[in-house]
Amino acid sequence: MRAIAAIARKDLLVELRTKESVPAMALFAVTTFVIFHFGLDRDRLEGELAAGVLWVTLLFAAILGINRLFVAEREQGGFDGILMAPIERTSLLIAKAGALIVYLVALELIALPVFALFFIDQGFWDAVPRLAAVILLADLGLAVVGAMLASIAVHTRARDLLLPILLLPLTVPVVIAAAAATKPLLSVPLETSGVAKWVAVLALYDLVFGLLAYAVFDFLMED
Amino acid sequence: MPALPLDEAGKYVAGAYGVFVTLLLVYVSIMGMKLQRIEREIQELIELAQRRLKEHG
Amino acid sequence: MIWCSAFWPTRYSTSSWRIDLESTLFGRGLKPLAVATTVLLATTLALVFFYAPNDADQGFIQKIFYIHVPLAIVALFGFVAAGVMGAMHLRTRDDSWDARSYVAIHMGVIFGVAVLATGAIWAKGSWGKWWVWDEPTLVSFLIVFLLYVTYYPLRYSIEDPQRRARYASVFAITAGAFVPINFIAVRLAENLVHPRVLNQTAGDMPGEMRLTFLVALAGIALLYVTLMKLELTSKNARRQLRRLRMLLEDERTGGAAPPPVATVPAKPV
Amino acid sequence: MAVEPTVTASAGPEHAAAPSVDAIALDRLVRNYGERAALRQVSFRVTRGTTLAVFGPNGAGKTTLLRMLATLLVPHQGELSVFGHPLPREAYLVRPLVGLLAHEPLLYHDLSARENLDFYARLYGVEAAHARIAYLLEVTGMTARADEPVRNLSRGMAQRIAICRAVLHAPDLLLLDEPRAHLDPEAAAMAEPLIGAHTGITRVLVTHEIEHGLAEADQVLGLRDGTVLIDSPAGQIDARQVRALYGARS
Repeated sequence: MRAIAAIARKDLLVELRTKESVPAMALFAVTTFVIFHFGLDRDRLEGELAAGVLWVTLLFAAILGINRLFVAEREQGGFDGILMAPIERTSLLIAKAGALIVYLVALELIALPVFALFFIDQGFWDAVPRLAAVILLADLGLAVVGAMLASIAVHTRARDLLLPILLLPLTVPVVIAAAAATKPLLSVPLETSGVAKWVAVLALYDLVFGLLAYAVFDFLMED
Repeated sequence: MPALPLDEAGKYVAGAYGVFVTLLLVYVSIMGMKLQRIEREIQELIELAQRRLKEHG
Repeated sequence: MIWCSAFWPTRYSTSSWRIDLESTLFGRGLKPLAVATTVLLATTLALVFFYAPNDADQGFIQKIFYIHVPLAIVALFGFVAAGVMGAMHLRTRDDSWDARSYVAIHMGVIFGVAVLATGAIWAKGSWGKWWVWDEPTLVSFLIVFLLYVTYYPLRYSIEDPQRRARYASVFAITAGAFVPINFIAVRLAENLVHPRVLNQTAGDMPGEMRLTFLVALAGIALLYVTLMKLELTSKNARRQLRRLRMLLEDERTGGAAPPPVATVPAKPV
Repeated sequence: MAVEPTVTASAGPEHAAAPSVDAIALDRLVRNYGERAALRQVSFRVTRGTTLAVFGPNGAGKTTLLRMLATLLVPHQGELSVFGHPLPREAYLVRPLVGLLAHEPLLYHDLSARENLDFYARLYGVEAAHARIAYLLEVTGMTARADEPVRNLSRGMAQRIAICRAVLHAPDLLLLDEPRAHLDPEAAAMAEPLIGAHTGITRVLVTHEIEHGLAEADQVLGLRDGTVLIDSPAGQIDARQVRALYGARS
């Protein structure tokens, strides 16, 4: 536990100081919303279209953060320093996934209001409580798979290319479930039918890939 | 969509099985080329071995 | 999983992949397997075109079913099997498991190309367009295919051979776990009921059709195993040659046997 | 001069195993990189409290050897044990006892020296970290620059912080990869009490400065192409024999 806190604290400190990931992700998301506005030529979105635009944007913005996750460890020798320490190596995975969740939540705190401002007429704020649950579960899935794939990609030559093509197919179920769960919440009038089914799918995804990442992470760090 | 008349449907079925067979043949030809490369490499190694024998023989 | 034992090399030694020049031969059981495959596939073709009745509403076009669905099932089982082999490689550190996992995925991707091609042709024939989104198994197969295609760039972008084998195994395991989850998610997302023909695999097919289908499935499965064994034999042969070349070229040893190269399987954890 | 605060690393057991056990024991150790062998059948022993100097041309396997002792690389064949703990099985018992000073300082450029040391102190579970860090910074003369990002420090200063990091958790085995590189004489003198010969800690010193290495060493190891060519007490070896290691291929 001590190691997880130490590594996560270090990551958040570096992020606060360099402001490398979250601002870039937020800017990317807002610009993408504008592009969607012109691409779809729509001033207002609801239901599945709104859910689709939201989740595609969040997914691609998340990739920016995931790409940067292990770069400091790789380029400044952090890997050796951490792998030499008397700690459970999976704490590195948990710390990085935790840091990634913090980045994603920070991104969503900026992107969601902008999304509502751009596309949603009214009724957005009473959808927020359920929406927050869906978003957190989706973030957990993205964080677990993202952290694992980032630790793989960072050891390869073409890591900025490899990570997206590995991550996108793997997170298709997250996008399907998250969008399908968000669709009723963003439809006018607000519905809640079917949300539970998709929350269950998200939870299943998080559980399976969380356990799997935990089990294989030692093999990824071993040299 | 009503069932296609036999000759037209036949085209598609033939196409599907044709694709399967062609893929199989492409794979066999690739394996054939690999086999050729293996033979050539064995040839080179035999010469190398003979040279090595002369030096150390 | 019948094919797992079939392609186990007949003289399996735990250090089968350790290259001390008397390593395992993969090709031993190849000939009987190849014969069995050709016989089965020939019978399948005969059954499909002369024995199985035409489908009631799809008509003759439905004959593609006997090639498309078995290919898909075998490819998917191959992918999941590759995940098991990857796990075996991580556990035993024996490189031959990594080679099997690689070849299993390689074959799965090739079969995947055939699945998508025959699926598209069938879609064009019976629904008028080359790609249909409301066909859940085809859509989820495409996603699985897109994932497994990234196996090659992943494998070729890692230099250190030991690390490459480990990361490839982790990919195989992760992707193997992904296959069922992906099918669940896509199946739930497609509210359209599965078209009648494809859910006939659930067994309410008339007797002749089911027999033909089962023979076709066995034939394609055996084809997969045979091609995999062929690929493993050729890979092993090329690896032996590389070792032989190193041995001959290394003037320091001048032909004396250098230390074995491959990794020692650590005590299983 | 600041007094060195006593250090207890909560993570490690009551320091190393019984004193009689060898600090390092290698038996026909092999480490491959693909088809090429980086270390071929390397065997030697190092007794506790002594200093082993490792000489050899580039690519001889010196750094590979250090990284294996630091539990960063796993042996492919043969036996390796540190303080009686076989690696990699008991790596978690060895890690609190080992400090590595590598070519890279292993410091995060965006954090300050103090923040870096604080991070490693948390990782190693060093108690009274602040006092320990303050003492180390003062000994290496870096207190003044301790709160600037490491990015702004010169390579020599970063090396001093790296030395603090390597000895932060009071290791029983110090792995030093050309420790005096980038250090000016004054800094080298400052580092002496931390990583010098008389600290009594078992040390593995990789260096190309033959005279300096021989002077500090109790035992000498000569490596070339991954094989041991010299393994003898320092007294019985002179600089000429060591220099022969670097000659053209015999």
